[in-house]
Amino acid sequence: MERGAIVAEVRKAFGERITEVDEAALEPFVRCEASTWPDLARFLKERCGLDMLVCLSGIDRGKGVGLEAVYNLERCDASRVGIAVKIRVPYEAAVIPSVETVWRTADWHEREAWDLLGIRFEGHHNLVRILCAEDWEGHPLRKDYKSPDRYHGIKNNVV
Amino acid sequence: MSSEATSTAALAPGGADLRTEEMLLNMGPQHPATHGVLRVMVRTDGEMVLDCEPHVGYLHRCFEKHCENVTTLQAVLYTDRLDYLTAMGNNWGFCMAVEKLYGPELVIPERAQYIRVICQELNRIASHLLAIGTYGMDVGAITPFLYCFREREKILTIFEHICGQRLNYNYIRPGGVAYDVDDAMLALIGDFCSYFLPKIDEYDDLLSGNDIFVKRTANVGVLSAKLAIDYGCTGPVLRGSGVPRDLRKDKPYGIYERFEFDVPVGSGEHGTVGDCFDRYMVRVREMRESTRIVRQALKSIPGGEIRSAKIKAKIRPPKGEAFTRIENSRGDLGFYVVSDGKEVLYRVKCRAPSFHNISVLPEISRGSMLADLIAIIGSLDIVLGEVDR
Amino acid sequence: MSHIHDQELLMGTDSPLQDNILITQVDKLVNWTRRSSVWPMTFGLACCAIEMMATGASTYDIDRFGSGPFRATPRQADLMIVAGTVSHKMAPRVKRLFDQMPEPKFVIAMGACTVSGGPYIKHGYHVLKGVDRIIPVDVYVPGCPPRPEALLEGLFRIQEKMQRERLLDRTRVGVRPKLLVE
Amino acid sequence: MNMDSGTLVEWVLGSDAGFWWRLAGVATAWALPITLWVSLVGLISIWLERKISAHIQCRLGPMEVGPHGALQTIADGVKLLAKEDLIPEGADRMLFALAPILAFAGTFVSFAVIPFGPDLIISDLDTGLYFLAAIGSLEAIGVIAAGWASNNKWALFGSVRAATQVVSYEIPLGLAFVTVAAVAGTLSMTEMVEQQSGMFWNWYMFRNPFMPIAFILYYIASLAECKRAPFDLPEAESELVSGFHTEYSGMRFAIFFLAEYAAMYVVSALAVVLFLGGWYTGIAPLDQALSASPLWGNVVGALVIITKSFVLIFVQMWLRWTLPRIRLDQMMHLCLKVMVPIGMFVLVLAALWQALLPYEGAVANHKPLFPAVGSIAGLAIFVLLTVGAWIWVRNTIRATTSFKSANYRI
Repeated sequence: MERGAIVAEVRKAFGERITEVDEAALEPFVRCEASTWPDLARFLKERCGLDMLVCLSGIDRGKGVGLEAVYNLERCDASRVGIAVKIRVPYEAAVIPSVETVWRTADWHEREAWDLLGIRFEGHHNLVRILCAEDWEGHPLRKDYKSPDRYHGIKNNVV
Repeated sequence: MSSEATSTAALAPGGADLRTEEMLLNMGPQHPATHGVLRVMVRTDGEMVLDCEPHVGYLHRCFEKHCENVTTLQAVLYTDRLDYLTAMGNNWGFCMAVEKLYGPELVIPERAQYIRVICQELNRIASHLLAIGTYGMDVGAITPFLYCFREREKILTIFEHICGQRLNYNYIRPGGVAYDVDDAMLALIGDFCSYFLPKIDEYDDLLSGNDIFVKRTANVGVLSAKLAIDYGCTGPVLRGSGVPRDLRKDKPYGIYERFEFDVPVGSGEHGTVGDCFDRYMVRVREMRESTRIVRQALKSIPGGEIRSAKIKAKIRPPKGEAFTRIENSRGDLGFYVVSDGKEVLYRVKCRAPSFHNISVLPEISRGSMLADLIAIIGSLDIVLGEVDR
Repeated sequence: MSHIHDQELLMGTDSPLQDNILITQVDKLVNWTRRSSVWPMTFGLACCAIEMMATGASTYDIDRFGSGPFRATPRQADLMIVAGTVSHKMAPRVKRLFDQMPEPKFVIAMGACTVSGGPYIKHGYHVLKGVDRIIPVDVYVPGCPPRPEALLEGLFRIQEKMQRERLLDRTRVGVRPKLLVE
Repeated sequence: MNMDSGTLVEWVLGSDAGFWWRLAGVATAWALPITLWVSLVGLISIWLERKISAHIQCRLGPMEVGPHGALQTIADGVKLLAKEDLIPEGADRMLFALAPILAFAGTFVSFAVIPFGPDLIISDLDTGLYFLAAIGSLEAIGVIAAGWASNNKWALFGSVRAATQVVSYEIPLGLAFVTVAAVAGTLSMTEMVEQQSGMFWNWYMFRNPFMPIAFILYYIASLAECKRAPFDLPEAESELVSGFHTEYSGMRFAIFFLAEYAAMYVVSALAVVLFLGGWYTGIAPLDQALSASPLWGNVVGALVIITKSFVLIFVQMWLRWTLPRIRLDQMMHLCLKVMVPIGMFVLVLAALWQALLPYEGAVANHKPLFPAVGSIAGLAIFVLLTVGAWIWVRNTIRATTSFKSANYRI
């Protein structure tokens, strides 16, 4: 199944729930609302055979746009056909349903996105910080993040 | 989890009469076998591992934050320190993402392409040498480690001549490579290939053919292909499970389609497909394949430019988003790059293969012994710089 | 701080017992043994750890100088080579390992990251800007990563420092480094 | 040197006056040479280990401390003595302090019954072998105590592994002892060596076709007893940090270290006495020429026994720096399910052989009767085993490396 066919299938099954499709971009993607995502994820894995979640990138798109999660999916065979799914959420309600039961690797990726960007993944069994220390404050990859002056009494910003 | 607990209880003679106590063992972040600063919380029943949970982040060096704050050219320096055993691959992966933003009109000069392949494959050998050496050490054989380092030093010397660094090269830059390689150096690389191939036999004698080593690794930490894909494992870990996925073959980047090489996969020679021995053996065989590629590249390397004229000293990648992956020595190394047309990239996300590979550890170590857990961690061959970024 | 200074005067080089011929000879012997057998701790954090391994491997062979036995446990180590970036998450562990080592103990800060934070000094929110903020460092070995020869040179500096130890000098004036306090 | 134990004991116990002084005097007189010798053996074998391991690994090893690093071990030892002595919080202080001494005592006392020459033996007990088997396990108790007292999980793992190892290897080790005793008909060390005089085919190793197997069993079990690779499970640096001595520092650790290397010497010297002809060179005319004067007999005898022991120690080191470590369950499997049945068979068959074809002690009875059948069969079996093992190892390696560069297309 080529990428075009996957997009067509997704369009047929989800119709209006897919808000945007760009096949001409450097990284072709489909966009959907957060509420559609669990259904779409299961559809992509089970019907389209995209069995590998290659990457989950959280992006802070800046004021007025919000946070974005980009899921790069791929079929793990010789064709290596894949597509990206983008989901945009506002800062004040940065919640995306978790897909750790669909692709198990999403577990750690979602923890990372929560840790660094503060996107909350609903339904995740253990959404705690993964890279930063447990008592770290703030989400470092947000554009408005200021690194702490002191951490546990140790001076941090020296330059 | 509960099923595992009952199975260990069943192993104990006397069954229910024998009361055993679970012990919570904190392995790492400083432990000789965790390959850096991995911390694994292990719940054990005697020597039996009931469950384990890897804790990462002890080497979180804020790579992605740096990429948002320094120029694109400077960011290459930080990619070195991700998977510091295969810095060439990291450079290339990042540069490929940046180059993709420029679109198809950006053509990388032929000579640079060949140099990239040679450096990447040599670096793959160096990385696998360390993986094999430390793996031997994990199961108790110290001497192979020293032998591997002996060969590794030769590769590092070559790199030092090429780019002045032994570990973090900062050599492959967007649009080409930093410096040219002279013919004497290419001849030296050819000599190294001839020197190196018989040395692999030595490792085979010491480890691959060693009965104790085989007994320690075969049937240990069996990772099924389905589980590996579910966890996003790539590289030797996935190939050890019998899945012949290699980006150099599937989606040839650079000029890999011009070379002839095989993709070694695990076949369960001594046990089950996807056990520690298979993962180890894939690495040993990949070293031969890499040598093969280097030799082919040395034969046909052309002269000419090493940098594309299209990329100026001040790199301003065009607006856009790109996601590229290369086959690094630990698996698919991907970079998701978002540029808003400025000198500093808007966002860089690194898809680190080790991050996926280590996350599968609890699944494949349940019910094994403590010594097996060490063997399993070693066979996954993680680099914490990449896991934690 | 002041009472330590007094103690330094009391026990320092001015003490008459220090120059006793017997004591100086014992000093010489003990310092020679310490210098000749500096056992480092197997303690790798990041990139520099690879160069530390290379220093122990065949080409550079740190064992020539008696520092071959890398001990995995801090209890048996004399020298802590902090090889690699120390993050804020790791810092308490590094300090704890240092505390677990028996006296006399020495620390080499290997690599730019442990010296000052290195390339991560400005934007590295999670990186400790120099390991001397948590443990006293005797010798700094710069480089990213330093070559094995540089680490060997660091070891020689430690050996020179050991030569200055005095048996009766509990405060180890002139040997014990200070913690960076801001 | 070889005092009659009986009269000595009588002398010590003789009268009430000065009993303790006499006891202390005798103990010192005996302990001093052993202490010196143990330290010397420790120094030499630790230095050897570092040099041999270095040369196996294409390195030089210690070079700067004394000529070729000869003073390295002295430097290490004095440094460890001068280190801070740490007892971790929460440790069982008394047991923690006692454990290294216990571990060392076992090895130390073993030296009392191991001969260095015809007369060079501290105490030629009638039950020498039995005494050794009993006292040799004391080291394991020290190790177990060390791990328990440390209040450290890694140390506890190490000590439990040590306990597991003891119950596994002691049985095949004991079976090997009993096999030798059955052939020798005595438990006295000197008597056993005397029986092995003459040419080398008189050694117990080649006495009958089953003795080479008994020797191999003994050697493997002795590797486990000294916790040497591939049986270094209680230490297992890559798994258990440092195993049972994780929390030990300074002098206490040095004692463990010394005990380990002394134990290596003990098991090797014992192998020499039990299987390899003790202080006899294995060439009868040479022995006769040397033993003309008792002094020379003792000096040369000591040299011979020490040389043979160090050859075996070298093999131990060679194995350590070549082989990976085996797993706990594999160790138990090997000891209990492979070595014990073989040991049983060897014991029964060797005893039967001895009963049916009794070996007339060529020297003891002054009958130059050469029991050719047994010795030829023993030698043949030994050669067969060696060659078989060689071929088996080569084949295993070749079979698994069918992809060697010879048959690989590059």
